[in-house]
Amino acid sequence: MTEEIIQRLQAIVEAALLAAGKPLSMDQLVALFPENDRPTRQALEHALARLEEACEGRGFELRRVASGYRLQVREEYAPWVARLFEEKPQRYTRALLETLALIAYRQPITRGEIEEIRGVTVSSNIVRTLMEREWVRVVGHRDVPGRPAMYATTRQFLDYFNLRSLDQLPPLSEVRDLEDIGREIERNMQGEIQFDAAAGDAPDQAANEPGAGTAEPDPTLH
Amino acid sequence: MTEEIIQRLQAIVEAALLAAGKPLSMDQLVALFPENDRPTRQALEHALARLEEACEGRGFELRRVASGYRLQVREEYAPWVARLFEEKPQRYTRALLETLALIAYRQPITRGEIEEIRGVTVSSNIVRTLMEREWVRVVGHRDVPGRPAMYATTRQFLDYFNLRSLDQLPPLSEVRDLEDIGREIERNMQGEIQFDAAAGDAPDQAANEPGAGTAEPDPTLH
Amino acid sequence: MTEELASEHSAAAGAEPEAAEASDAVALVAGKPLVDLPKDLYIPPDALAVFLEAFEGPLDLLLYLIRRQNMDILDIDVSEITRQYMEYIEVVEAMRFELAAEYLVMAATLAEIKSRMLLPRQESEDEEELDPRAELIRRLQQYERFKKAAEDIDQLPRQERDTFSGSAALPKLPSSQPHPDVEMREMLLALQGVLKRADLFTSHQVEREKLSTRERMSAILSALSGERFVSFEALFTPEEGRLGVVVTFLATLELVKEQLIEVVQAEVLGPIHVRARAVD
Repeated sequence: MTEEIIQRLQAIVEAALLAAGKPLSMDQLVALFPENDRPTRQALEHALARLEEACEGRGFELRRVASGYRLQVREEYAPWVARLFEEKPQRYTRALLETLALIAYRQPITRGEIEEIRGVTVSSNIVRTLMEREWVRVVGHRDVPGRPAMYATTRQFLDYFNLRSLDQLPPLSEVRDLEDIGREIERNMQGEIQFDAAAGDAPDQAANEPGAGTAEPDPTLH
Repeated sequence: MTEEIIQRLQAIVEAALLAAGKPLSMDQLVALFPENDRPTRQALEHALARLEEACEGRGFELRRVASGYRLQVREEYAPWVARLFEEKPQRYTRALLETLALIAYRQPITRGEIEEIRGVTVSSNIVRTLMEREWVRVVGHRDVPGRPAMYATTRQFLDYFNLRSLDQLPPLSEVRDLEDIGREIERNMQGEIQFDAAAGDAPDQAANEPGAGTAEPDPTLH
Repeated sequence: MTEELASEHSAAAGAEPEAAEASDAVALVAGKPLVDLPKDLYIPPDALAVFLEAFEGPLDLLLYLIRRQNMDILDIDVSEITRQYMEYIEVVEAMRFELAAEYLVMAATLAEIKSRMLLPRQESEDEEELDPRAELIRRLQQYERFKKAAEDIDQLPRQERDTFSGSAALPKLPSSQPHPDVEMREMLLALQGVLKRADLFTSHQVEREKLSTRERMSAILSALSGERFVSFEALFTPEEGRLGVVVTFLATLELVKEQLIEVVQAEVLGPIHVRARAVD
């Protein structure tokens, strides 16, 4: 059998296995060829062995399984491949978003305090989800019976929402007017960008300054 | 970028394309990697180019189609691979292909416009088949009485026919406009007349040719 | 072996009697290609049905007739083509086959063109008088190019016939739960809901409070969580500037007010220490 023929058999077998996307038995592989031009099983096995070698260092490999031969994505690439099949993440519940917002605006706050405002129980699930996402952390415990944990938002929370500090969230009084929320946020961010541009190269310190987002110190504060 | 990293990217891309079994866009390829460890598009393109080379001499090849990159069986092995499938590949009638061609080259186009050019009614069956195959979709309605639907081709159409964009469709043959046609006819007739004159015995047909009336009256003819 | 295989395949594919596929043949009758219409245009009835299906309409039939006569599409002999077309129509009608209305419309069009061409040309009235055939030629040309385009598309390598998507089996995949995306607007909408329910808007204090103060309260609390006492000065970061110092001070006062921290001064004018009231 010439090298050329083996090479060709190998490519045909590879093509068929990839087109099938499932195991093919030796009989099925033989049946790819018309009766008057069938390679021997031995020749096919030889081609399969060659194919196996040719898959070294590649994204897939030849596997022999009960029902025949199949090409399979290499296990070492599973972490990347898995991301193809990630289901669309479900949306967070309203309860979770309310809890998150209350922690952001009223931190440090205990679960009991959140429940008091929301008027309903906060499930442990919600708190766990927020902690796992690293948007919320425990910053201490209130000195009352049960010593409940006090929650606050994290740096990651600010990063996720592209905030430099919590001050960039609209004040509660403005949350009232739904229509304005979007515009307000946009304006704040716009201001930020302009501020950044103006600041030029004095970034880190300004960035850490909690009040940086507000251009003028609020006189009512002092 | 080290050789090792490129090699790894190439294998990951290959693994993902084979796991997907359909085209993946550059965005989808980028999204295989976690945010904090994303290769640049450039690096991915480099890996794809390497993958393309690495498929030489094998049963499959890397093809770029409208929806992205796809690993597919090389055409030369289709005869063997086709034997895997009991059913013969579907054939499409001329009526369907002509309708598809008109939509592809003339989109957006209404059914009435297709009928005008083809000179026959377009059966609803054909339109339904094209829509079910997702080769064609309604992209709007023409602002004329009856508000007929306007059809256009889809990315799936391009993918199916191994095209990256509509530009890659075989070019339409030229059509000369009416004036051109008129001039052409005249020129042809002129040539014919001269030919006839040279030949000596002008055949009756030329004289009877109805088109002769529109040419410049030729004194030699009458 | 390739050639053999390939030809066997195309032979197998071609065996399917489908009139539309025949390239040179006008039609396939009982599996045999009908290459040309008999000269006298007599068509056996069973062939006629196939013949009818072989054409995609009057334009297609005209193109066929033109090509059979080796005519240039730009130089059609309308009389001859009309004669042949009419004969065809007559045969079909004589056989009582249903004829699509488009064929009759075309017959009328041809007759009209023919008659116009027989009329003597108006001497130099409008010099731009169009050839009566022009519109027909335009339509024929237009149809022919899309007929050709359809053939070209049919020749493109396509999935399931000339190529197949490659896929491989999956290894065991790790399961990962992706995080949902949240827009700030969503969170604020949720907050608005709570506020409405809780009627917090009435609280003057809440409205005025700077969020940076609350943020700083959290920061101070978490700084105090580890040790028992921290010196008061350590809470401040002079690099933050005046505004930062003010925020820290306000946060400390608020923490004291909420009884979250305690402030201790061992002696008058001595160092001030703070600690969380409840340490982990």
